Amino acid sequence: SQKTEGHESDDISSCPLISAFKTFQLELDTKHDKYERLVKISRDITIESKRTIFLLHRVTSVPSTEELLTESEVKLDGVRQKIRQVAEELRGEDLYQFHRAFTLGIQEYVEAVSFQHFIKHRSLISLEEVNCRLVFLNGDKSEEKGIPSEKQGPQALTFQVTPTDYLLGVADLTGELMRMCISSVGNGDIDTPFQVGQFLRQIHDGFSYIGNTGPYEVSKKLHTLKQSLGKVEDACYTLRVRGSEMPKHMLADVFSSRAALLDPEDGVA
Amino acid sequence: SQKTEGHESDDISSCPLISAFKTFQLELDTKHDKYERLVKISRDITIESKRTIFLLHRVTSVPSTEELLTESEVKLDGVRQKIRQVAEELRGEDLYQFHRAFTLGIQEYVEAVSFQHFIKHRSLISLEEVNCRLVFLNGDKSEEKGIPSEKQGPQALTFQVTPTDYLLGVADLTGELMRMCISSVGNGDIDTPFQVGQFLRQIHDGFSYIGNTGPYEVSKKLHTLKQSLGKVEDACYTLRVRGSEMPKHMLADVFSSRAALLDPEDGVA
Amino acid sequence: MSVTEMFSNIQVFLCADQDIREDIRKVVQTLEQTAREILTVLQSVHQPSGFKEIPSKCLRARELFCIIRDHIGDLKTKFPVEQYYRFHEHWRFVLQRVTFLAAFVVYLESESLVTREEVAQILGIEVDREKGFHLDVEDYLAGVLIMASELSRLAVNSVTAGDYSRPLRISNFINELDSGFRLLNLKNDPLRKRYDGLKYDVKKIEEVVYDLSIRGLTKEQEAVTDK
Amino acid sequence: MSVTEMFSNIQVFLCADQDIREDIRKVVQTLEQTAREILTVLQSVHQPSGFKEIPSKCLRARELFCIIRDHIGDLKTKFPVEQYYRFHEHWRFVLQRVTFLAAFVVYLESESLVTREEVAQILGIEVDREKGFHLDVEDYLAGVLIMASELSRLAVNSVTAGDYSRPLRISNFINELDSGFRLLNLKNDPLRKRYDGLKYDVKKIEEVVYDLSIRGLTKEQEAVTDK
Amino acid sequence: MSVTEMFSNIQVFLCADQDIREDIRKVVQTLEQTAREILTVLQSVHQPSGFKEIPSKCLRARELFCIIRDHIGDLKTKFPVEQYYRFHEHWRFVLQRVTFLAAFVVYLESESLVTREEVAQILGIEVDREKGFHLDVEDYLAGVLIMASELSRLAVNSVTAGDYSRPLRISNFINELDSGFRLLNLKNDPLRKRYDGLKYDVKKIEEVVYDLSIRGLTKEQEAVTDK
Amino acid sequence: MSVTEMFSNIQVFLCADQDIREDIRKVVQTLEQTAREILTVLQSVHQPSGFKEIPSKCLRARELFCIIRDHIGDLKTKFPVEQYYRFHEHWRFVLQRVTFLAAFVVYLESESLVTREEVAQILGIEVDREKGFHLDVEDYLAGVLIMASELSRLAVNSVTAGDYSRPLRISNFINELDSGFRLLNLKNDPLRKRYDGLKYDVKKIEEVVYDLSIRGLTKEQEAVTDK
Amino acid sequence: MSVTEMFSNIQVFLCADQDIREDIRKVVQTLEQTAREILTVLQSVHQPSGFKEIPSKCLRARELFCIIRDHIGDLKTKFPVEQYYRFHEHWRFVLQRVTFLAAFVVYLESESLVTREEVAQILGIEVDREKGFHLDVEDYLAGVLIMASELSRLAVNSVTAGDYSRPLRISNFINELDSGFRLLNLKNDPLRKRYDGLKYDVKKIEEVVYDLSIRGLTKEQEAVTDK
Amino acid sequence: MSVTEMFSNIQVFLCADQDIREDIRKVVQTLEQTAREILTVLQSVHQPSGFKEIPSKCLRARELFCIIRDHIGDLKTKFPVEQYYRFHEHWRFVLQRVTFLAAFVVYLESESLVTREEVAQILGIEVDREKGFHLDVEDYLAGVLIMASELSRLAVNSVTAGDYSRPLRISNFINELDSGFRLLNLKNDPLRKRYDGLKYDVKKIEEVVYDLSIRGLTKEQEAVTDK
Ligand SMILES: [Mn+2]
Ligand SMILES: [Mn+2]
Repeated sequence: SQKTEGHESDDISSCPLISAFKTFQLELDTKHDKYERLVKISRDITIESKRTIFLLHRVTSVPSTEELLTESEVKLDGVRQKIRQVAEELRGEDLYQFHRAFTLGIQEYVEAVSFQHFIKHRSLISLEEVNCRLVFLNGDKSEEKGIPSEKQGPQALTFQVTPTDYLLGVADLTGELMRMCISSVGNGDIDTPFQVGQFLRQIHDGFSYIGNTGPYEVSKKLHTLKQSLGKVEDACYTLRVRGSEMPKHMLADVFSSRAALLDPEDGVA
Repeated sequence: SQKTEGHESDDISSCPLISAFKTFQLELDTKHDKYERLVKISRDITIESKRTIFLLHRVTSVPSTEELLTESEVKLDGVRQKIRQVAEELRGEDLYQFHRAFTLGIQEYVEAVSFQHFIKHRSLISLEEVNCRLVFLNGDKSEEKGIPSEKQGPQALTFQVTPTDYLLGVADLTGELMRMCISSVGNGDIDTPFQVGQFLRQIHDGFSYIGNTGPYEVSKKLHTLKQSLGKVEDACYTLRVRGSEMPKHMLADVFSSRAALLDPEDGVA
Repeated sequence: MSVTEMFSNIQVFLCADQDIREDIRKVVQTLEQTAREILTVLQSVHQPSGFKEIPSKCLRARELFCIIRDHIGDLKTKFPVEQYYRFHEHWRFVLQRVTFLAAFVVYLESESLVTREEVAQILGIEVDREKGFHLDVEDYLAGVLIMASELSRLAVNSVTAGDYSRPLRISNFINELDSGFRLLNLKNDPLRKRYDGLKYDVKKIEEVVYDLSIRGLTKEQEAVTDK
Repeated sequence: MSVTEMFSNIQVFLCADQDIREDIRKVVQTLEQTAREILTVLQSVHQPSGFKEIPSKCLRARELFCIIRDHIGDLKTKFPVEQYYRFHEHWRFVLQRVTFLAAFVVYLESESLVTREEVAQILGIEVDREKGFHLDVEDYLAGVLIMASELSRLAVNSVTAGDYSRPLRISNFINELDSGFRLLNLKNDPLRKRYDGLKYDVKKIEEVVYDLSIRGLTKEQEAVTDK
Repeated sequence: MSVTEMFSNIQVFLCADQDIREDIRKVVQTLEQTAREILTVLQSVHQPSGFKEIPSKCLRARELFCIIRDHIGDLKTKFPVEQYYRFHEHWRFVLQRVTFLAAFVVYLESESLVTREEVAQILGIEVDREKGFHLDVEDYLAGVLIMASELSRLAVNSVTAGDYSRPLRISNFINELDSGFRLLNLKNDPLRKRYDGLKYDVKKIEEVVYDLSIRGLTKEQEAVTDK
Repeated sequence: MSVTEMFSNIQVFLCADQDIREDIRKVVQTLEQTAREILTVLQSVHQPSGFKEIPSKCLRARELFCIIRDHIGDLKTKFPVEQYYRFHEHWRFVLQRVTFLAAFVVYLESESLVTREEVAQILGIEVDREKGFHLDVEDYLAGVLIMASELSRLAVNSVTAGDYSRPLRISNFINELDSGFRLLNLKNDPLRKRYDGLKYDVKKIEEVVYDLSIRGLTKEQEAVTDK
Repeated sequence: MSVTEMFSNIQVFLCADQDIREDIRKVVQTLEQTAREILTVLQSVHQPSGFKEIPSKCLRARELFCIIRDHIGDLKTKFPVEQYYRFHEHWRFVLQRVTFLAAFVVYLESESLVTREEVAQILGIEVDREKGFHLDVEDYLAGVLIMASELSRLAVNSVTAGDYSRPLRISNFINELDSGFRLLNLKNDPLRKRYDGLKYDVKKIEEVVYDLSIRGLTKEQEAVTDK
Repeated sequence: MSVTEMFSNIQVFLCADQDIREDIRKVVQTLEQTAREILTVLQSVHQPSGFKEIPSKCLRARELFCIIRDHIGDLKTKFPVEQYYRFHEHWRFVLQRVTFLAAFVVYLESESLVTREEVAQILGIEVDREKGFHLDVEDYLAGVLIMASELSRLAVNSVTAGDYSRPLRISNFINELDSGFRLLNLKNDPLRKRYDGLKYDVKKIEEVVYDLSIRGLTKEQEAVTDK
């Protein structure tokens, strides 16, 4: 665009105002470019995290969860490599300056990693645990790129998820848990719904304890969270009420024959 | 759709509930059809009225208004024939039952007819004057269609514009007057803007006298009306301020030479 | 006539209009009050104990409809009869409510659908617009649809009260109603929206019947009835 | 006390509250009507012919303020004085309007800013909340800001009417007002929004003065005045 | 070409657009009417008596689809085919409805999922946009999801009608459908919302199967089938 | 008095007002914090394990209400008592919340409806406006309605926890509450909207009772109780 | 084809759509960048010094239009041509901007109204939709209206630059344009709103002409021209 | 760590965050107060009498900037310096305002554009983020744009005050500024929107210069200057 000045460029570019504005342009473009790069990485993080969640939902319909968990771990490792890129972009920067660019991606990652954690441990991953996985040793990367060891050393690159992003990710997790609970009922799993119910109540109580202390986005999620909890409680209720019609050992029996019915190729029952 | 019942139609149509619903269908369809017919006529009224307004706006750019007024009169006669159709549909009905179907058309007619009236007389047409033009002698129509004279007689078919529709039409008129005023200034007419200004102030005062006594739609227009008035007052102000720079007789002189400049083919000046 | 005079005249008209509306609003409030009382009477049929008292509750409701008739009589005096639709919105809602109540009473008494004529008679109004203050067909149908939703609740509560045959009868009734409504060519208006709600009532009742069927409780009942 | 009794008592209370609000609404309506009449009187000053009649228009407005005082007197009787803020929303709007009208009359008469005390006196109310039905400072300021916008219109129309000196006086007045408002620490409330509008009025009037200046019309006037 | 001529030409163009939309709207209305008739025919399968008549109902529906084809044929003539997306919103809703109806008929006939090709053929339209008026994949999927919800209702009513094997078959079918949808990476669009509803249909049907299982009614059926 | 002086005075006034509001906001924040703590205590009753601990949870909540009383006592000192309605909006929300909490505690303790007097006593405030900082009847009713919705959740969760008799008692209680509300003539205000939600709670609980009845689980319970 | 295969295919399709939109967005951004550069070139005509350099500025702009053509050429490859309206919103805004720039260049060069054909040629696109990526008539008109507003500014600045004849020519041109638009029966759409702005441009230019007339500056110019 | 503990920890963090924000808000309020005082001082330059007093007004403003520096010094102590952007929104608005004031003072003093370095120095802050509390380039530019709008007002008022050469100088200055901004690649952010407003300022000033040109008042001035 500098060329568009045509033959006046000499007069104009000599003008101090114009040269000042040229440095502004540089500064704005640098910032803008970094922002855009972060937005793109964040979008990738979102997509891959969503895919991981998607994958993890198959837990309700496959016989063994091991394979699924391994597969999800690989995917999440990929996501973490992306978050490493974010951390690199932010080296020496004020994290909050670009926060809006990557907040959605990070929330989605929290959602995915906490979903995986719940499936594995039936508990809530803590913010500290989330952040522990986001410590990147300088070694890994510089080796890859063959950067001289100058900057290598004990100090590692870290990314800190903000408490708010953590909360927002966990709030969205509850929606996924609700979906998983409904699917579980639909697939004859009678334990998961009650575990999800118990867990969701704890998170709900946690959020209602925080109330409107946090930022607006957090309190806004409370309503959706309540609805998810309601759906899960209804599902547990239905299971209990229907289960009441027969003794528990018979129930298990029913479900095993049921599974046989669904997978006739297993050929056992 | 009666046929879709298939072979059960015998059992079902004998059922009193179903036959009751068939009469409801008839009643609803009749009403609905009448409503739809009125909507269509109303849409035609709107379009033709808008075209008339459009035509009348040319008053600011043509030398003689006579021809324009005659042409607009022909168009409005056409609109009134449409309103006659509305009146015929409403014969024996409660006007308000179908009011929503034709209110927009009628408002637009009021707008057109009051615009024409202002151009002719520089005054506001009254509701009574509007309604006077909507008395249709039975004769006209039955002759055309050759209907036997049975229903002919002294009693005429009338259509009564409601005060609210009249008000809403007049409110919209103010927008057109504003446009005319701006165009007049743009075309070197120095009297019209002041007349429009004076007139618009009167209407504005009238509406602000009514305030929120009327329905919500009326008070809602007050804001737009105020804006139109502001634009017209600004135009008058500009004319006065610019006019202040030379004596009035010179001003007229300027504008006649200006006209000559615009129409060199007139060849006089 | 000056612009000022013209607007003064219109102002007079508008004030008169407002006064009429104010009067109507007051009568409508008393109507709503009485309608709420009738509702309270009829609500008790949802209680386990209420099932035996249906006839007496209906009688009580019938008495209260006299008051409704008086209020509507009062309402009629507030505006010129041929301008019904000018003020329709004011009483439309309550008229649909009392139609629902009338339809519910009639259903409880005879398990049949109240006709528009019957509602009109219960409310002391007309069916034909030409004859006076009347019941619009849309308002009649809206009232019927409110009742449908009340019946789906009744089906649920009958089971609680141990009456296993009523849900089946309600199911048949609602299905017939649904067929009737499907004959109608409804526009995208409030009635259409309300009718969309009927699907949920139908489904709910179907589920009740299903619950009874799978437990053989419908046959049990038939057996009882057969005896 | 049974639930039914409890709710019956509550109903009595709620009705009383609704009655008060209904009464207030009625008085407020008449207030609005009179306010609109005063507005009609004062608006005529924008007409080219109206400029000479300002004194007589002001007199007429003053007469109508007597009626305003009566209405407000009536309003005071409708509710216990210490519940002013419970019902404030009902009359807030109209009170700002009549404050504007009072401020406009006073400006037209004396080209000075009406004080809150003067407004209170014109309306027959108090300045201090403790003494009775009073004029909130926010409502007073809102009324003053409505007037500012009316004055920018007046500046434009005075030029049209050939009065070239009035805009200059209005300009001085509005600038003083603007300085006054700049002393206030307004929150993000409706008043703040209205005050933001004042900037446009200031600018508008400055442009009028500019138009006059560049054509030498301000000096011409001064010459006239000097004679 | 003078400016006037240019603008006259443009005016002709603008009017034409409005006329096209008006024409489309009219055809769409008749389409909706016929769609409603097909729905009425197919609704009867939910009745206990209806289960035996499924084949005849399907035949009747197939006949009515001829009329649908005619209407759509008519629709195609109303606008240039390459402007499909310019007017898409006008027929999107009804196209999803008739896709649902086609999918439902095919399911009732063969208990299989209709393909997009089959729907296109039933409606007399194309699958590929390039070949003419076509069925968008989103609209096809929306139609399929409406059917899923209808099938959950059918599962409930089959039990009432004493058919205990149908719910199992519906369950398998819906599970397969659900797996299919899981493959899709839906954005937060209307389709995603509709798909979320599918989970409830799956759950409802599973509950029916469960109810049958604990009562040994699935085995009974198998036994019957085995014979 | 110059314009500048006038506005300086006004500024003093506005600052005082803002200070009061700031003070109120702070106390309200601590009130909200304590209210949230009570909520956390009471919400644990929805856990399967929580049902046995209801008495101890109620005791704990009662203790926390002492802190609430202190905060409210503090709040009272922040503004002149007769200006309650001027600042009402600041604490309205939290007052409804703590009323809900008080009503919930009382229900859990005694399965009865808390009276306005009891709430006032628990919160250390008045019932009559004249006597001091009081509990508006609308705020009391809003609190009660929030509880109704919590009870419908409790009915569902009691079943999950294996307590089949509680839903029946809740159902009776809610029905009584519903009758009470039907006595009230609510306007189209927030309260009315909340009350409309009560219908859903009633229906929800009825469906729980239905589910228990059709499975004979209500009788089973009775049998247990009979022993 | 299994259900799984079907859905896999569908997934591929859905992703493709998102990719297309992403691609389009990118090209549109570069288009906007170049458009801004052309604007900077043309803006200089408003400077007193700029008036003499109009021809060279136009040449420079013409050069930059080559880049525009390239970008648009690129854009065309991003989506199937018959899906123009599916993605129209993405480039609508920038297309109106470059149409304005083309119209402005043409006006500066020849003081005539660019035709749609000429714009299409400058941008390397079509007029007829059937022939490929085209310029919608609404977008053409929008671009022309943006230019009208730029011309009213040019009229003002011509006077400052001492060119007294240009405003008269602009005035004639704009009047002709206005007459053209009057022939159109515009709906209440964005175009209508833009067209309403034209009246103000006409008015502004007329005021300039008026200012020149009363000072005899138009005649002076004529005299100069006559020589 | 239990879920409850985890949420308690977060709650502690959130409370601390709120406290910081509360502290910041308070300092920002005092900043706004002082900024308003400086504005009042500088506003007087728009008065005819004010033109002679520009130097003394600037001195007075410079004094008040000491207080601004103190407030900002106070602000810096309220939060960790490396978290500038976490709380940026709180002071962004006021920082743009004081930047505008600094730019305006500098313009009035020297008719040149204040540099970012100068603003930083006047406010006692940094230009580089790394060095401490700094002035963002966007905020600097926003402040400059606010000044541009103030200058268009000043151009108008200079004419009123009889100073015919200042508008020409302002026009040159603003044009240069406009060229500068056109170099920037602004996103669709608030700055872009503000920059769009610059067009109106440019246009307004062009019209003032036009008014002077057509009356030969620019030459007159030049003549005066030449002497
Ligand atoms: Mn999610
Ligand atoms: Mn119009």
